[in-house]
Amino acid sequence: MYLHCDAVTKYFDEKLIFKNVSFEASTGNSIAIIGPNGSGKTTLLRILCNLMQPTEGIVKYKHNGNVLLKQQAYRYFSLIGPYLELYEQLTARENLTFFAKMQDIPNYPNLLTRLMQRMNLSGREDDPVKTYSSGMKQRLKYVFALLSEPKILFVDEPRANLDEEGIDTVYSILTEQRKKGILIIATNDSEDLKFADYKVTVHA
Amino acid sequence: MNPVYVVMIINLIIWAGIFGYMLNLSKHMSALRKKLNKLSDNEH
Amino acid sequence: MVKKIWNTILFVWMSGVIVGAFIWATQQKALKEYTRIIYFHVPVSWITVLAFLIAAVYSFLYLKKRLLKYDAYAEAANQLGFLFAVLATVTGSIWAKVSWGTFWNWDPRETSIFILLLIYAAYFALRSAIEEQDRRAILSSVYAILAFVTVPFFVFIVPRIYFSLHPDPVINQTGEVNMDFKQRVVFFSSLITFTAVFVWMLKTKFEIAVMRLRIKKLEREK
Amino acid sequence: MRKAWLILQKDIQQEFKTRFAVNAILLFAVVTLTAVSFSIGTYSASQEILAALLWIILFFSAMSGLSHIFVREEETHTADTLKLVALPVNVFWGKFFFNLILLILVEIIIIPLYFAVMNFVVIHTSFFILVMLLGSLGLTGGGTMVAAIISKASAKGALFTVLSFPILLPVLVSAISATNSAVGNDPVSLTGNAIQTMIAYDVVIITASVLLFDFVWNE
Repeated sequence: MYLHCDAVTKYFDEKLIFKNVSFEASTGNSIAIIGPNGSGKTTLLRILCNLMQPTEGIVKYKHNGNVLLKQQAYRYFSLIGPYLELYEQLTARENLTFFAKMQDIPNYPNLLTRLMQRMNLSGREDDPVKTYSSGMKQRLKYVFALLSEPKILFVDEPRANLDEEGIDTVYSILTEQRKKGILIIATNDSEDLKFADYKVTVHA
Repeated sequence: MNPVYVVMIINLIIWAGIFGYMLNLSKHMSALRKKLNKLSDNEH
Repeated sequence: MVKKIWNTILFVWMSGVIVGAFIWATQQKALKEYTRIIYFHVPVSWITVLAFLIAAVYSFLYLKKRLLKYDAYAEAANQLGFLFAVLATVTGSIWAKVSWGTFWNWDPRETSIFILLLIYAAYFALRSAIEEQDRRAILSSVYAILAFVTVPFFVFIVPRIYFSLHPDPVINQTGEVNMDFKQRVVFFSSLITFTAVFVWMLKTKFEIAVMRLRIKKLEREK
Repeated sequence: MRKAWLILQKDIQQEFKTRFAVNAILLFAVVTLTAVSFSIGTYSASQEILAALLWIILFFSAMSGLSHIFVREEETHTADTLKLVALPVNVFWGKFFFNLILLILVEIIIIPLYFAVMNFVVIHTSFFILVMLLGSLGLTGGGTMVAAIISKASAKGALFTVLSFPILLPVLVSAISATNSAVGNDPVSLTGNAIQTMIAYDVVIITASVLLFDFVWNE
């Protein structure tokens, strides 16, 4: 797996968010996107995930040497971020079953149980997401993201809303992801930066 | 009312509409041109 | 210089059409003096449709090429279209009052122009409700195209369902046969004049749009 | 298409928990029906007027409920999550069928009520059902697409009706004239035309929506 971000520039109308952000990453790499608040870390992540168009520049994905089209690329990555919510009225199981089926994940019930256990959420599968605390929601987002066993994992603020124990689990996940795929985190936390091979700074 | 006046009124409305609009446009345009000149002057 | 010559020609031509319409052209028996309205009212209505078409084309181009310029062009065409639609509606309404007795009676063509007015108004309402310009450009382009594909249906339904009071069928029952030579000359020259005036206005609007975009670009480079 | 079915299932599941859209659209339909019924009162309106009123009630009910499906995704910030797992075309079909089911459900409840309260008599029943079906397809097709557009704008509610009306007018007008034939008011020749127009409209609006949806969803 290979990700190439070439001279990406984003404007919101006349306001420059960032200019000429370039980097590349292949399996085994991890990258931290850093920058002060409001510098556009989240915007960059959204552009990398095809959720938003850059004003200039391109984002390219390659798998086994082939360039992936937009409609293929989304199978290979997952995103965890504060703006990415699950369906509040549905239970965790309903949510995850829906997403698993949408992504054609074989054998998802097993995977689901395992991930729920790992994120310390077992027993809460059949509660609606709206009854979860914010920390639990964050952990549930990890379950959602890992369900598709992504080649690239994008994480916006890995530690958001988590307690000590949660952070430990998340760190172990990040370590694993870094070994078997590409890990990209947006953060300002020096602790998180340990997971990064190198840093990309965004600023206007 | 004499029909020819009706026709004239209609004609007048059309041309007044078009010219009024164009007048407004040209005013707008000169304002923009001024602004553009000022901006490109600042460049150098 | 070339522009000045063109403007002079256009002006002379325009005056010629007006004079021709009032003095030279013969009157239709059924319509008497009101024949003359056709030379002004019909071209204005035609331009309403033309502007709508141009706007749809530029909207399509925007979605293809993603250049903000095209979106600005589509907006400009729609603004002019709205102006001409208002002119056509007002003049048509006066005509309707003096010849049929009411300002408005949902005659097929009145219905069509009214729908175009609605679409134009909806288009601007949509634009004003979206802040970010890329998003505004995409959504309003999609809306313009969506409206464009539904408009032809009125050509089929409306005339079949409602009875028309409009004199065009009276004049054009078998094509343009019922217009005599003088009328035809004036009518088509007028059509050409109005189209030329429209093109000129559109070009000016485009120029303004390009200038606006350049100002924005310069401002953001600072 | 299987994915579209999954999205439809998900939306129905979600709808079952809150019943927001169903309640909104159904209550709206009942309220308008009551208002119409009261205002006509003991006067007997002609079947022609009743046919038009029926479609006006259905149109405004649709306007009150059909946008919910996209507005909800945007407002709960789940649209991005859905974008990460689904192709636009599947999203469109899922939402389209949800709205279609919603509208038909409302029709099943409102139309018998309308017959009962308004003294509305349909002579050609199967023809009437065909008209309702074609009309609903058109309303849903255009309505779903406009809903997708307005879910990304501000002042969503007011905008939805304003934007939908000119686009839905052809199908509305043909549906009214076809319903007129169904109550035995119009010569048969007119019937064919209205039905043809509706079929053509449904095909065109749904095709255009499928082609354009990509731009709106992944804007």
